[in-house]
Amino acid sequence: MESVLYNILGAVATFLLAFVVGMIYGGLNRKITARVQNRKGPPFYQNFIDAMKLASKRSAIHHGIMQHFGPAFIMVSSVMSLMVVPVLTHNQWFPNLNFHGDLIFLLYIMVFGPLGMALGAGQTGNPNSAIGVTRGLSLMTGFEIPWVMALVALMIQYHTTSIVDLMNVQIQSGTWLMFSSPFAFIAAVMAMLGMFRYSPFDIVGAPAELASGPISENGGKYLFVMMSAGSVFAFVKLTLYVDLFMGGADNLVILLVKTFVLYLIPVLYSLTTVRYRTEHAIRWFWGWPSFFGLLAILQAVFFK
Amino acid sequence: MINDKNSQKIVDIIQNWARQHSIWVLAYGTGCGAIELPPTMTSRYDAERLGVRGAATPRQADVLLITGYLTTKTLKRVIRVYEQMQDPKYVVGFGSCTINGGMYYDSYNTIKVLDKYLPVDVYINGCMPRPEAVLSGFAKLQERIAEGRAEGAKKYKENLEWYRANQKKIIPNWVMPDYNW
Amino acid sequence: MNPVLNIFILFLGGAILTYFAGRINKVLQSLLFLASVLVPAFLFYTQLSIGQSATFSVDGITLNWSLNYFGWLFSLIVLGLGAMAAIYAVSYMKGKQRLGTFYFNFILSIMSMTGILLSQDLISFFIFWEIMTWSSYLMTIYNGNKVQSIGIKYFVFSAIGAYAMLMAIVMVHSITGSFLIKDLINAYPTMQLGMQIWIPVLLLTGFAVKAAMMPLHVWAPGAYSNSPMAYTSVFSGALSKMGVYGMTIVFVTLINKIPQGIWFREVIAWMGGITAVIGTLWAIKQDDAKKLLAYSSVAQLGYIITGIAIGTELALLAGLFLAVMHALFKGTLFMVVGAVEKQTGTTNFTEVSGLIRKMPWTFFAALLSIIALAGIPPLGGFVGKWMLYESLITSNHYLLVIVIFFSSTAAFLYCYKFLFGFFLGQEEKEWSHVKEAPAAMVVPMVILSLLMFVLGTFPGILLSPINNGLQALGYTDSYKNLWETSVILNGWGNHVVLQPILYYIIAIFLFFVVFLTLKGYKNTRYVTTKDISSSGEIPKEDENLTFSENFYQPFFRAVEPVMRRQIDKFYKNLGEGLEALFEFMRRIYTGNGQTYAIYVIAFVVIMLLFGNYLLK
Amino acid sequence: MVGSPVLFIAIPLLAAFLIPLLGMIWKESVRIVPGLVLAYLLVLSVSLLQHVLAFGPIIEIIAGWKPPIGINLVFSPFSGFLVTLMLFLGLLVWAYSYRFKRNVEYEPALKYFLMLMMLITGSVGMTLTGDIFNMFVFIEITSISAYGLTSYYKERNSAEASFKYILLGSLASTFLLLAIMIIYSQLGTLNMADIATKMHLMKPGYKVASLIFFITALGIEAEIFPLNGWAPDAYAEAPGPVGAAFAGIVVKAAVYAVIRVIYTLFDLPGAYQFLIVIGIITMVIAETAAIRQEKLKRMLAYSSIGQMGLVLIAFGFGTKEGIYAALFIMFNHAIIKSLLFFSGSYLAYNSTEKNIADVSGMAKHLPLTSLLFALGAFAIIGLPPFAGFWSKLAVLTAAADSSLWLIIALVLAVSVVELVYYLRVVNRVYFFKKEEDMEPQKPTVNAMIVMLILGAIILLVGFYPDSVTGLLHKASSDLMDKSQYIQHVLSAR
Amino acid sequence: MNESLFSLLNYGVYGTAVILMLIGLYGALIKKSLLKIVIGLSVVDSGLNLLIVALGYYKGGTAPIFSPAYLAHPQLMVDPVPQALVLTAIVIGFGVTAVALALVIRLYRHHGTLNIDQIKNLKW
Repeated sequence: MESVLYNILGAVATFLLAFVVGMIYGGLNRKITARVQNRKGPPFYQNFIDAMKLASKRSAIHHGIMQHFGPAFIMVSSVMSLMVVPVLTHNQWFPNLNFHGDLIFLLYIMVFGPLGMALGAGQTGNPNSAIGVTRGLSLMTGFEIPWVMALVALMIQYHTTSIVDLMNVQIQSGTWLMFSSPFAFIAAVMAMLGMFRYSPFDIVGAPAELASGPISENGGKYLFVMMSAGSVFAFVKLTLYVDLFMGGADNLVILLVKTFVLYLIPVLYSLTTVRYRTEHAIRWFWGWPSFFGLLAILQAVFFK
Repeated sequence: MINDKNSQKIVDIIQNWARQHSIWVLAYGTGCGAIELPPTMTSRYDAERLGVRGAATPRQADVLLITGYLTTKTLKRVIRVYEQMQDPKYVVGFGSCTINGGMYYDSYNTIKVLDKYLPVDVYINGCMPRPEAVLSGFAKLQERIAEGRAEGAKKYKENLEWYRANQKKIIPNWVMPDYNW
Repeated sequence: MNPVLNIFILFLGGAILTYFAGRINKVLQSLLFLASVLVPAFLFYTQLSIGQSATFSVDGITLNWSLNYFGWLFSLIVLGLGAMAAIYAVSYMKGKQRLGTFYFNFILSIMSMTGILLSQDLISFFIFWEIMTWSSYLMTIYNGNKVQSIGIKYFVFSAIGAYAMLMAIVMVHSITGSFLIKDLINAYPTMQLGMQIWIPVLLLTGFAVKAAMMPLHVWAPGAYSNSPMAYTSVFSGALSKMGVYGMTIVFVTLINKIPQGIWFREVIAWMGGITAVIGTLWAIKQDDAKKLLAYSSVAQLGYIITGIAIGTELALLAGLFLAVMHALFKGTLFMVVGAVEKQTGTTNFTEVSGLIRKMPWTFFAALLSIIALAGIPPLGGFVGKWMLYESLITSNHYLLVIVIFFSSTAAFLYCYKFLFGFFLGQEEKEWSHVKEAPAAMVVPMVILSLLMFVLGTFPGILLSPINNGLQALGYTDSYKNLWETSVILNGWGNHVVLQPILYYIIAIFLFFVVFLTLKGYKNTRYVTTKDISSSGEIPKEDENLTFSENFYQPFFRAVEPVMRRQIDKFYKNLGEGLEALFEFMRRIYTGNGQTYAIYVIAFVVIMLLFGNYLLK
Repeated sequence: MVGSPVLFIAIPLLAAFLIPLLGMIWKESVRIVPGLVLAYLLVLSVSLLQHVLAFGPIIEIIAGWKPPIGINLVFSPFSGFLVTLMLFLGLLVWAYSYRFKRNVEYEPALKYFLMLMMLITGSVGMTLTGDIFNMFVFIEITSISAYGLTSYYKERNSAEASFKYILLGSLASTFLLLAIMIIYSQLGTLNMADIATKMHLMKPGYKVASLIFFITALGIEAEIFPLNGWAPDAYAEAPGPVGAAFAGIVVKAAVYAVIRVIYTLFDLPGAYQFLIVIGIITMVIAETAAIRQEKLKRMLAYSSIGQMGLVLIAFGFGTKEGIYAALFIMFNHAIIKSLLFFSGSYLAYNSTEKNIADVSGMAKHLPLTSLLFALGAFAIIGLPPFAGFWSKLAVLTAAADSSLWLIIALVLAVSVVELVYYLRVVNRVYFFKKEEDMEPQKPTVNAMIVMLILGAIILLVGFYPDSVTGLLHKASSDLMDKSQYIQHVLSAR
Repeated sequence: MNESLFSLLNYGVYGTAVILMLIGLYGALIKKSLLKIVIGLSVVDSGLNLLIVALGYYKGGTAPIFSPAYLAHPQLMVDPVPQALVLTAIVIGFGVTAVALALVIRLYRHHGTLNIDQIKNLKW
């Protein structure tokens, strides 16, 4: 019983960590963007203020039950994937529900959230939301291919579908997978660009075209939940990449350094590019990233 | 605990602080004043450092920024947008036209005094107001929010009939759906 | 009398009685229909024990029926789904024409599928197979729409498959001198190579048609969408599984026994993968819910075929698990479409929208089935897909796993389209009169969708029958070996397994959902879907704002080169070419009597010239 | 002994000539008497068949001249089975055509039933006779009555069909006479059994030539491919029941003659392969020609030809299983095709052109007839659990036992074609809109009973094929056993 | 009678029969008129009948009846069977020709022509 209690406490702690880190990263993103654009930019904690403001909105409207469930779904999805991804190696404070085959589980649970949000967006009846959702789902078919190729390459190279096993591999061999499976890493990072949906892949939100797309009818608390879930999710993705390719982290500092370095990739890339059309984005992912994914698989098959 | 008067006060202070520093603006930019917004947002003046940021839809916006004159045609849209926003919400009248009609003071088809139709929290004077003036207007609004005085929405609700009557005078064929907030 | 025969007689008698009862009273007819589906199903599970057999001798052939674990496994699909669909059908078909035909064919389909599962010899297998074919054909054309194109196409493909099977059957008979499946299995490893290849090829052709495998799938979309939905849920859910059933038997008992089987397995597995991709892409393109689900069925069957063709223990478990799950969720989804069709009169996404508040229970069933279809935990589809990926990776099908995964990801697109098209989006005034479907339609859907949840959470309930079934086919005890390879498969309480994790997940899920919903409902205000932020513009009441045309246009711009080629067109051209050839050939009969006389004389002359060689 | 085989020829011939006389007394008798005669003959043949199955074939010697000199009739299980089948069908055809066209004059009815009696007599005689010249005579009787029946309707194109039939029929009789004369001039005998014993004496060239003439002559009647130009026209233009009679009676007799000649008279093994080849050609061309037909009866005619091709293929295997399969197909085809002709005639009753388009939407008005038509279509396609399946299975099994894989594939491919055109018609009957000018016509009671009987047989055989297969097995072993046939005939008292 | 002449005559009979048949076939197959076709068919019949009768004839044979010639040389009696057959065949041929002519009349009434190429309502 006690262990369950500890687990739950640990889960709450993990969630809080993810929330805080994700929010700060979001703020840092805005800050970096501003600095690159030669602005002062908002403070790094601006996202907390925004979140608080959104949470303190007095009134809210909904178009139906799915609009309630949509944010809930994406939150659940984020938290579930957070529970599966090991935050730190061998740390009892951050428990995880790791099991054999959790990579595949993760692949599916990570798309559950967007799908749930899409349902919420659909319920609002705003055409912009639906268009955004179709773009998002289409984009997903794009970046999932190199992403899965990278994962499959790892799986077949190390004969496991477990994240913890992959981390153990790195700990035992002393090399990060990003160096021993470079192609997989490249493919995965390229897929990550799409996962974060920053420019040039910000086709879902697309403020100027779609009025922020799926979330266009969500204000106040709904937007708050979505924002928090997005922050948690960003943390989950970064941590997963760190776990898979950069040997995990022993303590929080290393974790933050590694995740931030990784996070810089989509952030900086987004600053240099402008938005693609959806079909171009999809084809982009089926081009070079998939090629690297294929190389990764070939490497895994022939150079074990 | 939350319902307790004193703690409610503390919560109010925190919330107002958050609202003060996170202003998402929905700009209704039909008038010529909209040209002043880009410089306000970009690197020279950088309103984002104050927490001011554009919002895409009324559902997410805090401030309705009415840049310039409203015609009898556009008033309807503005009213609808305003009513779609979520509490607490503020209106900023931007430029002389919203105050007294400005250079259109004798035009037959513009709205002279915005306050008769929507509860304006802050007016920004000028024709056009420079970005500095805009920033100062936002600062004023933030001040009012922090003090808890920016309650235009409450005023609108209380005096709805008066506002409606004024609005209906301008808009002869009133087909707006009724909102029951 | 033998319970096996009893069941057949009850089915058959019930079918005939039901057909004629319509003359007397519609209610009586419906009751008879329900009785003649449910009573034999009840008898099947109470009176029949494993190994019970019956024989019937006809025309020098002994028809042999017996129940084994493998058949029992599929009987869950057939009779379970059949019973649910029957309850649904009574309400669905209320007020329609030609009820007798519908009920008759429905019962016959269920009977023939049960018969297939019980058959232990090839002839009775074939007989029931054909009864299944024509009863489903009659259902396909039941509506009377496009009978000449869709109906005939379905029947022609079915016939090609069935005749291929028949050819294999007579081949087997000429070699072993017996029609028993047992004898075929025993004799197969010692046959000569040609026969070893031809017999499975022909049998697989037969099964592949029913299982809608890639080059032979073109009948499926039309046939599925043209049948009454109450039947399509059985059609897609159970009837296509007969192909899977046969394929499993062929793979496990025949192909795995010969070294050349590896080629079969690879080819069929890849065909399954391609089927999945093609089915998915075309499903995304459809604007009609029936067509969408039909193509989706094709795609899902692709996964199942891949799993079975791979043939490792895990893959077989995955394939069969997916088969059961597919029966559940696709059965439910077709019922959902039926309910929508019944209530609104159309199934086109571009016409219907925003039904969620009017048909909440239907939406609930649809949502759960879609989640299961998409393979999202904690519903059943995930377990199957998980096993499939695991097995593909462990059996070194690296590219195939990418293909399957792509189709599975793309499946989200049509999943969303289905939910959005019917239930979400603008609530149009046109559909303001729509009400929830009758209880008799809703209850089966909800029961099935809850079953999906149960099976997804406790997959062990289903996996042990599957394991028993595979053992009945002579497979090694895959279940036990799987303890080591994975933990997701366990039943209650054994090992440290997925269940606690799932409880955890469900707990989180419920926490957030309940919390947010309760909190939300207190403080939020409902507004209509007309009240959306549309740049201040006020949509009119009769203005249709729903976005449903060209739903995935960007996606199709991206995949356009793949979609340009259509197998359907190839078959159409082939058929037209053949008919043109036949048209040319019948010009032999010129209509001139003298020409015929000249034919006769020419025949005589030629025969006289060459008769010595021909007749000697 | 219940009766003598000679009654099968004597009574109907007598009846045929008595009908006009009786008609002078009571006009209705021209319609009733044939039925009574056929019923009696059917009872007779059934009882004889039972006797034959128990005690061996009956050889009837006419006028005391013993074989090989005299004319003899052979009522063996094989021929007896066919005779019973023909008489049964004849009775059904009679019952069906009783008042088929309402309010017909006395004169046409008289002709119709008279010629029908002659047709049945000729066919039965062809089957029973043990003498090749006698066979010629019966063929001519059959043909002439068939010409007459074909041209029965004055207002249609029936004369054209009949003329084509005559043109080919005369050629057939010429070639048959030639064949007979070659054999006679070589062997000096006309008795089949006698010819069979002496066949090895004949010179190969004459042997082949006579077989070719036989095949040509009988092939014209049996609708073998290049010789069957008359068939579609005649089927299409003759009255509906007559089409059934052609398919069920005349062609069966002709096929019997072909088979008897090849199996018993000659000892040329190449003839079997020839049968297979010609059967395949016939089947393929006929079935493919049927798919694009616009006219219902023409389509049925081509289908009939195709089935005959299948029968020839099955006979060509030369094994007992092959003969069994062929007989089974003949039986099924007789039953099913009759049902199709019967029900199809009523579906397109008021259409002079008998276009397939004319049967559209008839199911609403003639539900039972349409159902029976659909049943027939399903049965002839070979769908279980109807009768056609078992015969198809039998022929395929027989082919497989002879390792003729290509033929199996071909037969099955042709079956798909067959399926397409039958289903098109059935779909049309059930789901299309009725043509404006088509008046549905309710079948008479007797016609309905006939169709129901046929439908019941289809179902009975489908569910329980043992009801006929025992008989078929005996008949097929009878045909296989050539020496026993010779011995039986030549040792007749 | 002269031996050689007789054998010549004998072959001549066969030849005549064959030629008759060929002429008939020519008429039936090439000529377009229905009447000529019918005539051709009966010419074929005649040729065939002649052939059959000739087959049964012996040199110096007598009629197969109880005539004085038969009583004198019973072994010279010609084979009666072909003659019987020919009788039957003639009768049948007569019947067929009659039916055919009747049909020709009907065809002419129906189509207004006797050209077989134009009587093609039933085809394919």
